[in-house]
This record gives sequence, C-alpha cells and structure tokens, in this order.
Amino acid sequence: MFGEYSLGELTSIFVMQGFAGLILFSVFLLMALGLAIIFGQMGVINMAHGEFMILGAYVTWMCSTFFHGYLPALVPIYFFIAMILAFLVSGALGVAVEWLMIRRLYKRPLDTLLATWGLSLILQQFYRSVFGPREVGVELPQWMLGSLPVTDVIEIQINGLFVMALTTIITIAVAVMMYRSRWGMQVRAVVQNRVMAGAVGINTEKVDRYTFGIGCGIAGIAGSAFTMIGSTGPTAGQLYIVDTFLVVVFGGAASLAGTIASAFTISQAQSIMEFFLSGSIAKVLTLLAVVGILMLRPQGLFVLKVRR
Amino acid sequence: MIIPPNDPQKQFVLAVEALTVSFDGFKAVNDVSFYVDENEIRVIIGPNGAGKTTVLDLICGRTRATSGSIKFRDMDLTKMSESNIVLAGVGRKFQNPSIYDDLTVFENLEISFPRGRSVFGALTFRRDAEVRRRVEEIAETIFLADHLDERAEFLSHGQKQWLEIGMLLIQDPDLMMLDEPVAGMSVSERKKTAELLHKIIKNRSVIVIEHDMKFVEDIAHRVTVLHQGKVLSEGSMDRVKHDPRVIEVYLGH
Amino acid sequence: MVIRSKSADDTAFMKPLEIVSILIIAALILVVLPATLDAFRLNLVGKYLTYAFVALGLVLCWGFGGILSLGQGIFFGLGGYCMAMYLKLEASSVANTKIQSTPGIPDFMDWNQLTELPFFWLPFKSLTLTVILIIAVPTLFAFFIGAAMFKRRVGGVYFAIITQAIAAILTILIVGRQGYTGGINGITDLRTLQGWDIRTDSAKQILYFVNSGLLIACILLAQYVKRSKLGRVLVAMRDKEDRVRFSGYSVANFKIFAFCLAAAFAAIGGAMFTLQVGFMSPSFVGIVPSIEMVIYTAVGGRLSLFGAVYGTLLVNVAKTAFSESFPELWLFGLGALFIAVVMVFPNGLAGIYHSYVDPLVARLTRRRPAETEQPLHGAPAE
Amino acid sequence: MAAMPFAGLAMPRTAFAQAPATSAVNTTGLAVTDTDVTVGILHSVTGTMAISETGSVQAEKLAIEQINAEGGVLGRKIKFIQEDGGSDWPTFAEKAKKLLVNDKCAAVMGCWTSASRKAVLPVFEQYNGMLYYPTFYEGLEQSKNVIYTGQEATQQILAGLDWVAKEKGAKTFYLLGSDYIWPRTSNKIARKHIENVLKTKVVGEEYFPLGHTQFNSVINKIKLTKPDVIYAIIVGGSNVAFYKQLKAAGIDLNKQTLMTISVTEDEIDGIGGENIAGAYACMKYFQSLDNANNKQFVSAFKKMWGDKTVIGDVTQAAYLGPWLWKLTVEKAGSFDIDKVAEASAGVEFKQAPEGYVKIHPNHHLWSKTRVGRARPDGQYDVIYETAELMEPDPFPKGYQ
Repeated sequence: MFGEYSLGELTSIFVMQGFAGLILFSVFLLMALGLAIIFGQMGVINMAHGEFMILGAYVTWMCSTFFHGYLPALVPIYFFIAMILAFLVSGALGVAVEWLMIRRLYKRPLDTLLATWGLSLILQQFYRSVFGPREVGVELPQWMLGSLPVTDVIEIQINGLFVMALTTIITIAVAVMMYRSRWGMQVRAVVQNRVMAGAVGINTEKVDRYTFGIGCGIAGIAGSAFTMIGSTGPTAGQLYIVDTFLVVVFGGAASLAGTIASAFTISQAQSIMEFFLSGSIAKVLTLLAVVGILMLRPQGLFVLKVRR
Repeated sequence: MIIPPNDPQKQFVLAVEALTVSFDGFKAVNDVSFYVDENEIRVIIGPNGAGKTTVLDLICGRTRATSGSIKFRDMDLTKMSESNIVLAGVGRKFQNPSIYDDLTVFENLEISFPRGRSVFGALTFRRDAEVRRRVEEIAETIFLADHLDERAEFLSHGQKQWLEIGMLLIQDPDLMMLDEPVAGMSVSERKKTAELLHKIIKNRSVIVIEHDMKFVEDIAHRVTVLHQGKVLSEGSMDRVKHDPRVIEVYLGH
Repeated sequence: MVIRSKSADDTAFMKPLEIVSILIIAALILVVLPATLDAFRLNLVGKYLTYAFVALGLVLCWGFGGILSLGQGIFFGLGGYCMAMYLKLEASSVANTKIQSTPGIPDFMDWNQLTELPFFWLPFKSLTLTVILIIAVPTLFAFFIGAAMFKRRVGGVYFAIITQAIAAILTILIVGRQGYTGGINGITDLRTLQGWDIRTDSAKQILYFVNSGLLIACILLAQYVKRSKLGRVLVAMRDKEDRVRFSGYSVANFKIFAFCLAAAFAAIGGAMFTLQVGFMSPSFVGIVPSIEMVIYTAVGGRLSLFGAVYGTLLVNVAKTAFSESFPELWLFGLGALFIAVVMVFPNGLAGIYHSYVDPLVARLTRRRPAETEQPLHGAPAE
Repeated sequence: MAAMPFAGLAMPRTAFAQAPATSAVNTTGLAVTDTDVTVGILHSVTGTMAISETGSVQAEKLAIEQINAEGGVLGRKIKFIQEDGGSDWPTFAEKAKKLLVNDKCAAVMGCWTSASRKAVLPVFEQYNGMLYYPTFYEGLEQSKNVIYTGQEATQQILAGLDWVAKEKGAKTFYLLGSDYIWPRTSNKIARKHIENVLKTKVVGEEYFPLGHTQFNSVINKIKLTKPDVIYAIIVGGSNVAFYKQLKAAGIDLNKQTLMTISVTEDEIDGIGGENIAGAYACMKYFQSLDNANNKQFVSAFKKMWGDKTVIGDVTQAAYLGPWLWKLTVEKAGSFDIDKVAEASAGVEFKQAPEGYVKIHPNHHLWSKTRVGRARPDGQYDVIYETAELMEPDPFPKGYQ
C-alpha cells in the first residue's frame, strides 16, 4: 500500500501515527486512572465510571456556556476552572455514593457491580432529564483548537498535547499521592489489612470514602478533557466502559505501573492495527488479543507473585 | 542436619528433596528436604514466617515449587493437579477451619466422601446406605453425631475444626496434613482433639504444624524445625528441644 | 449405628414445598395467564418467559456456582441466531426471492453482493441439524470460554469483565459482517417453520405453550442438578473453593459444567424468542441486555429456581407498564431496582418470601418449624 | 397498564361541522370516533437513539397540533398515543403491535433507525397498519404499509456526487462510515457512481464500530492519500469525535472538501459549529432553506419547542408524516388502511417546508436534493439544489 509514496511522506506519516498512538495512550490512561484507584485499591467494580466522566463533561459544558455568556474575558482560561470544578463535583458525588451505597458492599464485589450499574442507569436518565437527550457541544477556547505545523506534513494537535500533558500531570500526582503521601500509605495499609489499619488508628471509613471520591474526581477530569475529542450526551459514558475495564484488568489491577503499561500496550496495538487494517477489524482484534492474553495470564500483565 | 535415608532403597511415604520456592526473589522455602515414613507422625514447628504452611501448600499442589521434588510413593506431586493429589491419597486441613458454611454437617462430610467426584459422578451420586453409615461413623468419631442436621455455620470454632478433620478422615488419606489443628481451642477441646488425633492417626502418615509444644510432645514421632525457609533441625522432640540453635531462634523466647 | 439424621434421609428429588411451587408455576403459566390474557399480552408474556431461561441458568451458575457471567446474551443470541438462520432460509425460497439478483439466498446477502450461501449457513437447511446446533453451538462456545478461564482460575470480577468483553466483540462482529449475519438489523421477516406460519395468533399461542413446557422441563432439570450432589458441590465451591479442590474435585470442571448448562438454557430461550417474536438482532448479544438478564435473576432471588421465573416476569411487566405510561421514569425505576435488590433484598423475591411469607404460613397452619422448607439463604455469592 | 393518550391541545370546536359518518370512513374497526381519530407516535425517548429521535417526536406533535387547529382529518381531531421504543428493536416491534392491535391506531408516525423499521415492518404488514417513516435510509425496501418520507440512498447520494465532481473537479474519494447497514449500503452506491458513472477513483474505504471515538489513525491515512473528497457517513457520538479530531489534526474543511450525508443541524449541535464549518452536507432539507413554507414552519416549531431548538432533515421529514396522512385520508375519503395505501400514490403536499413533495407509487417521496455548506453558527448555507424533483428508486439498477 505504500509503493506510491515518497520516503519523506512515509516518515512523516509514521511520526504522526506514533503521535496518534501516544494520544490514544493518554486517553486510555486518563480513563483508567480513576478506575485503577477504585478497582485496584478498593476492589470495587464501578460500572458507573463512564457516567462520572460524563458528569465532568457536563460540568465543563455548563462552564463553557456560563463563561461565553457572562465572562467572555475569561474564556481562554475557563477550561482549567472547569476541570477543577469537574473534579470537585464528580468527587463529591463519589463521596456521597460511597457513603450511601458502596461502603455496605465491600465484601461483595460482584454486588457492587450490579448496584453501580443501577446507579449508571439512574445517572443517564438524570442527565437526559436535566440536560436533554441531545448531545451538547462544548465550545473550546481558541488556543486549544488546531495544530502546530512542524513540517509541511507533520502537524501536532494542540488538544492532543494538552491531553498528554494533563495525563502526565495527573499520573504523577496519583503516583505521589499513592507512594509518597500519608494518605497513600493509609490507603495501602487499609488495602492490605483493614482490621490492623483500623487498630493502629487509621480511620478506614474515611480513607475508603476519600479514595473513592478521588477516583471519581479523576474520572470527572477525564470527562472534562474528553469534551475536546469526544461527544457529551447522556449515554456517552457507556462508550468508554469496556475499554476502561480492560485497561485496568489487563494491567493487573493493583499496580499503577501495570495500568500505565497496559494502556500503552493496548493503545499502540490498536493504533497500529487501525492504520493497517480497517477500524472495525482493528477493534475486534485488539479486544480479542486482550481477552486472549487475560485468559493466559489471568492476573494481568503486572502482578506480584505472592503466597495465597 | 537432615537425616538422609539410611537405606537408599527404602520406600518412604513422602520424600521431599531440595524443595525451593521463591516469590519475586524472596525464598519462602529454601532447599528443604525431609522424608516421612509409613505411619509416622511428623510435626513441623518454627516461628511465624518460617515457611511451614508454604511447605504444606507445596505438597498439596496449592503452590508450585520453583525447584526440587516431592515424591509421594512413586508419584511426583509437583506435576499433579490439586485434585489428583487428593485422589492419590494426600489430605490436607487448613489453618483456619475451612468448611462449607451453607451446608449441613452431613452434607459437608458427604461431599468429602470419596465417590462421585467427577462432574457426572456427582450428578448421578446416590446417598446410599454405605454413605450414610460412613458419614455417621465419622460424625461419631469427631463428636458431631448430634449435629448432623445443623448448618455448619452455626458450629463452634472447635467443632468446625473437628468437622474439617472429619472431612479429611472420610477420604481415608494415606498422608494427612494438619495445619494447626488445635489453634484457638479451649483447654477441654484441646484434650478432646488430642484424643481424636490419636484415634485417627492409626494406619496412616501424618504431618502436623503446631505451635503448642505440650501438644507436640504428646503426639510427635519426629519433629522438623523450619527457620527462614530452611530446615534448622530434625529428630525426636527431645533432641530438637536441646538443639542450641533451635533454642536460640524459637523455644528461647 | 442408631443415629438417624434428617439430612441422611433427604434424598427426594423434590421436597413437598418444591412440588407445590412448581405446580403453582405450571398452573400460572399454563392455565391462569392463557385464560386471562388476550393474544397480544400472552405473546408478550411468552417473550418474557424466554428470558426466564437465561435467568434460570444464572441461578445455577451465579447463585449456586458463584460465577457471574455478564455475557449470557452471547448464548441467548447464538441460540436465537441458529433458529433465525433456519427460518430465514425457509423464508428465502427461490419463489419468494425472485426479484433478487441471486434468488434463493436471504435478502440481506443479496444486498451485500453475496452470490452464494456462506458455508456456515449450509447446516441450517436442515431442521434436525438446526435443533442440534441451537444447543451445541452456544454450549461448545461456553465450554471453550469456561475451559480457558476456569482451568486458569479466572474467576469473580475478572470473569465478569471478560465475558462482557466477549459480548462486545461478538456484537461488533455481527454488526460489521452484515453480508453474513444481517448486520445491525439482525435477521428479520421470518415467516414459516416447515411451512407452518408462525406469525398467526394461533401459532403464537401454540408456541407459547411449547415455550412454557420447555421452561418447566428446564426448571425440573435444574432442580435435579440442584438436588444432586453436584448442586451441593457448587454451593460448597462458592463458599470454599480450595476446600472442594482439596477434597479431590476438579473445581474447573464443575464450573465449566454449570456455565455450559446455563449457556444451553439461554440458547433454548433465544431460539424460542426467535420463534415467538419473529426476528433476532445483535441487540441481544451486547452488554446491556446481558446485565439486564442478571437483574431478573437477582430480583427473583439468585438462589431460587422458581424465583428466576417470577423475577423475570415482574421486571418485564413493570418495564412494559412503566414505559407505556412514564417512559422517562422507567430508567430511574430500573436503576433503583438494581440498587435495592443488592442492598436491601439480596435474596430477592425468594428472600422476601422466606423471611415474611413462610413464617406467616407456618404460624397459620401451625406446622412445626422443623417441617418447613429450610431456605438456603447463605450470604450472597462472593 | 393502558397507556394514557395525550390529548391534542385545545382547539376550536367549530371546525367539526361537516364530518362524514364514522361507519362510512372506518370499516375496519380502527380507533376512529365521530369526533376524533387516534394515531401512534413510536420513537425512542430513552436510550442511545433518544438523541436523534427527539426532533422527530417534536415535529410530529407540531404537525398534529396544526392539523387539529385547521379542523382535523375528515372533521375529526387527531389524538395521539406515544410509545417509547427505548432504542431497542424488539421493543419497537412490541410497541408497534400494541399500537396496532390494542390501540387500533389509524396510522403510526415512527422509527428512526433501519433496524427498528425492519423490526416493525412485519408487524405492520401482518396487522395491516400504516407507518410514516422519516429517516433517509439505504433503500432496498418497499411496502404497501410504509410511506418513506425521507430520501432513499440514491436520491440523496447521486446528485451530491455529481455536484462535487463538477464544482470541485474531484477525482479521488475517501469513503468513511460507521459499521452498519446504512453507511455500508450508501457507500456501495457512492462507489458505483464514483467509479462507473463519474469515472473517478475511490482511494480508501473504512468502517468503524458504532460508538467509536478514536479517529487519529484514519485521519493520518487521509493525510497520506490526500483524497479530493472525504465522503463521511459517520453517525451518533462518533460524529462528534471524528470532526473534533479532524479539526485538531489541522485538516481545514475550508480547504479540504468533505461531504457528508449523515450530519444534520441536530448533529452539529453536539459537534460544535466551529468544528465542522466548511463541510458540505447533501440532503433534501436544511433549516436555512429560503421559502415561505419553511419560514412558517421554522417559526412555528421554535414557538412550540423553544428558540434554541434546531431542525434537521429528518425532523422536517417527520413533520411531513401527519400531513401526508391527512391529505391521503381526505383524498381516499376513508381511514381504512387499504384505501389509504392505495390513495397514497400521487398525493402532493404543497406546503412542505422543503418546498413541494409528492408520493411516488413506490411509497417514497419525490423530492429535491440540496447541498449545504456548514457555517460556524451550526446552520447550513444552501448552495445548490437539483433543478428537478429526484425520483425515488429504492431498488436502483446498476447500484446493487
């Protein structure tokens, strides 16, 4: 298929394709981070993860409408405010959900799956009733649109760069929180031995609640960022859920490094196959490969071998 | 300090040789060898984290060895599935009582009865006179004859331990492995358990992990002391008790 | 030995109360509903009852075995597609399709420039082969999934997510390969079964009874499995998988069996669905219907075979009633149902029955408690 | 469990003076009384399709209200029963059956996706109902019991391709689509036309699963092959992702010609006008259409449903449904389905917002095809329309 193109053209395309792979990687990672915290650290299956993302997207849309209508001067920076608000709103909803629902179900992971599925249905209908069944369009500030021309052919998408930067920052923040902060220590302590952690004075309920809240908050940020590249509608959250879970599970739930590696592997595989094959087939092959590997390595790519 | 087989031709029930398992570089069991005779009661002692339970896990196939061999009669257990190891005649009781809470005592024992253990065997399994007789006989032995209809969930801790022993017993294994059978029991329950063990160890080899030294002394033919994944000492209780290294790491404090 | 335990005698295939329960169900779906509902509503109930097959299978594999599959739609769909392929071939006789460029093949193939029947359609020219394949294809597929996963000890949440991914893959494939599968429209416009018009009201009535008969047969089969030692091994496995393994059972084989049986039930339901509704589409294979089917089981009580039927009927009747009057509210209701059944009534209708109705009946009839049905209300799976 | 018919809005009573006797106009037991007649509205108001179908429901309700205000049909006020298809095809079939069998609706306005239409079609044929189906679709279908008020694929596609070949001198095309029957069939027709009629070239053809959100790889392929025209038939949420990513990748639609047949003003609402400005859409109706009928229609629609609502091709086609039915019933002088079906051919609607439509004997509509160019404010500028009405041809020779 490449016979008719010059070497220069091919090189440029491969550079851009590599960049496309990186964007996909960032997107996958951003989707999966919140879930990796919730599922990996707490063992909770949050089927409403996509709906928390969409909540962030709706918050962003509301900000966009508000700033364009009332504070046009601040439009160039509204996106940052929107992301912070998205984090807070989704996080707050997460904390409430944990308090009302999840905390009673820690011993029954499969049941949390069903309960959060119910939650996702309720949230979808809520969005439909409040924001209407149609998709809403988020108007981005001018500087986030378009691309930077590097050569004649190679162009780097600004929103792609933005997503990559955001993903990097959030990943580092999560890593620092998990492995350097007191809170992270407490979370890991609770994960490993709930009773003991309680006994040494850790408020396990509070740790659970905020862990869940932070996971949901990150989902909100992801949703906010995805308004740049995807759609915002009541059912848009469902588009992400299978991919997200596969990334987390494939990475071997418990480790951040695993999630990163898995997002990287899946995104590269998909992006490369999409280039050489048709979109549909690429998707099927990627999913099949992930499922196949999970069957061979049920604990995911990265997991510590321990005495059971 | 490992006692090598005096006679290389001698047939042991269990021969563990150079057994090693490492978890991400950490050697939980390191080059362990020991041999169990017919009808021998072997007790494994050692401080927490010495690798005692891991050794049992390795024998019954729950954990796979990194290297080394485990021979049960003529079979190499390291290559067999858990269920085949059981079918070969190795039974194992877990540290925490591992019974089926939702089933009655009768059903608990019945499930362990060595018949109809394939899928279609289980579908066509009949609760005939022989099953009933065996179950009732075992229940009598483990002091639960009056509790056959009770859901296992409602048994006391000690009774649960006995039930699990009963579940092993009904399989009639050649090699029985008990992980802390008296842990968490009251004094009177302990006594009864000792009595029970004495009754059931006839005609089979037994490996016991135990912390209670009085109890160990009471039943052990030979004792193996593990420390940090290695065999520290082996021999009669008397001899082990006086081994200075053992005193230092274990009995001393 | 003189000790006689009640358990020891308890070898009957059904306890008296279970016989009563099944008679009530049989009376309800074979007599009461047909007598009181018009043809349209009865056909609807018939459609709902096809989902009850799936719920029944889930009781065995999820309730008893602790294996939550979020991909039962796969098997429902495969069973339904097998049936639909047969009916479509019958509907695509050369006489019926003479306006096509290639007469004698299904219309959607013609639209996609296929000029001959793909090889995997050929077996569906025979009714006998079709009936065999309706069961065999989904069961074998379940066997392969099960063997691959359970032998490697994939369980719990991982299994749930992987089955979900497989459902997603299958949907994309069916939708994308439309020349072979009918694509997103599914296989539609099915008319006759061996010349017998399945679209008439009388045919639908007959199919309703066939469906109900099959459902009762499946309940009896499930009851047999539940009452056999295999049923107890499944419960035991859900409690203490390792203990079962160390009692000499191959846990994986038992799980595969439960999963395959559930798949076979689902497939029968799918085939009956196709017959009664007259088409099959990929919208049953996907994630959403698969999870909805789990909720039928949960509402009925995940440990109750009879509950599966009631749960399915209740949820679907509620869905129809709600969406006729308040379509916007239905999703709130369904969502709340998911949450309530998990948080407040983990044993569903059967649990409510056992905790409220049963004691009441016992008091009224002054039976001694020892004779009442001993519910198996353990902690919910996992 | 009975549904609650939502009565039409208040209306002048005087209009029902000269109504013919019910026994004469309704010989088959439809829900027709001396004062009113019941029709069904069957669309998804929940689930993924609610996004698209909302506009259709609104348009149908508007048409019914206007008809009632003018005196109804054969002197009878239209009442409607609305059912929710829930974006689920079997539910559509179930509800269709309910509307026909239980509620005896004289006509049903409904469905959006081909899949839902395929699911209800046997129901309408078996129970002899009348369906007015509004969406542009792939063709290959024709039924006595359906009036297709949207365009079939050749009507929509051919004129647009001719235009782009002539005006833009396009020689190479890249075909894209969501992976299901409508885009695939439409692209098939487009490819035949491009290769056999225009004698130009297709340099790529690709499909994505419904709901796909990552298009960077295909955008790179497009950059590599540099087609003169991107021909895109992507639907739903994927649309939004596709156009946003296209714009971000630096493809300026003012320089790169892109033609779509799937993006109406409704979709632009979600995509954002600034992301798609410059693209060409080819369909029969745009909200900005400049004629008196349309101005009236747009202002009535906005009055009823709010200033911010937009009207796309399908919404307009849905609006035609109740009107065409009314005109047909009055032409036939009867509500009987058979008579309505028979009388349909030749019915003309001169007040159609799109200008003028006429029902063809094959139950599709004669209509003009137009090309619009997307503006940043989410509207289209109509830049071309066919001189003649396009004849509907659901089974096009040479395109199969």
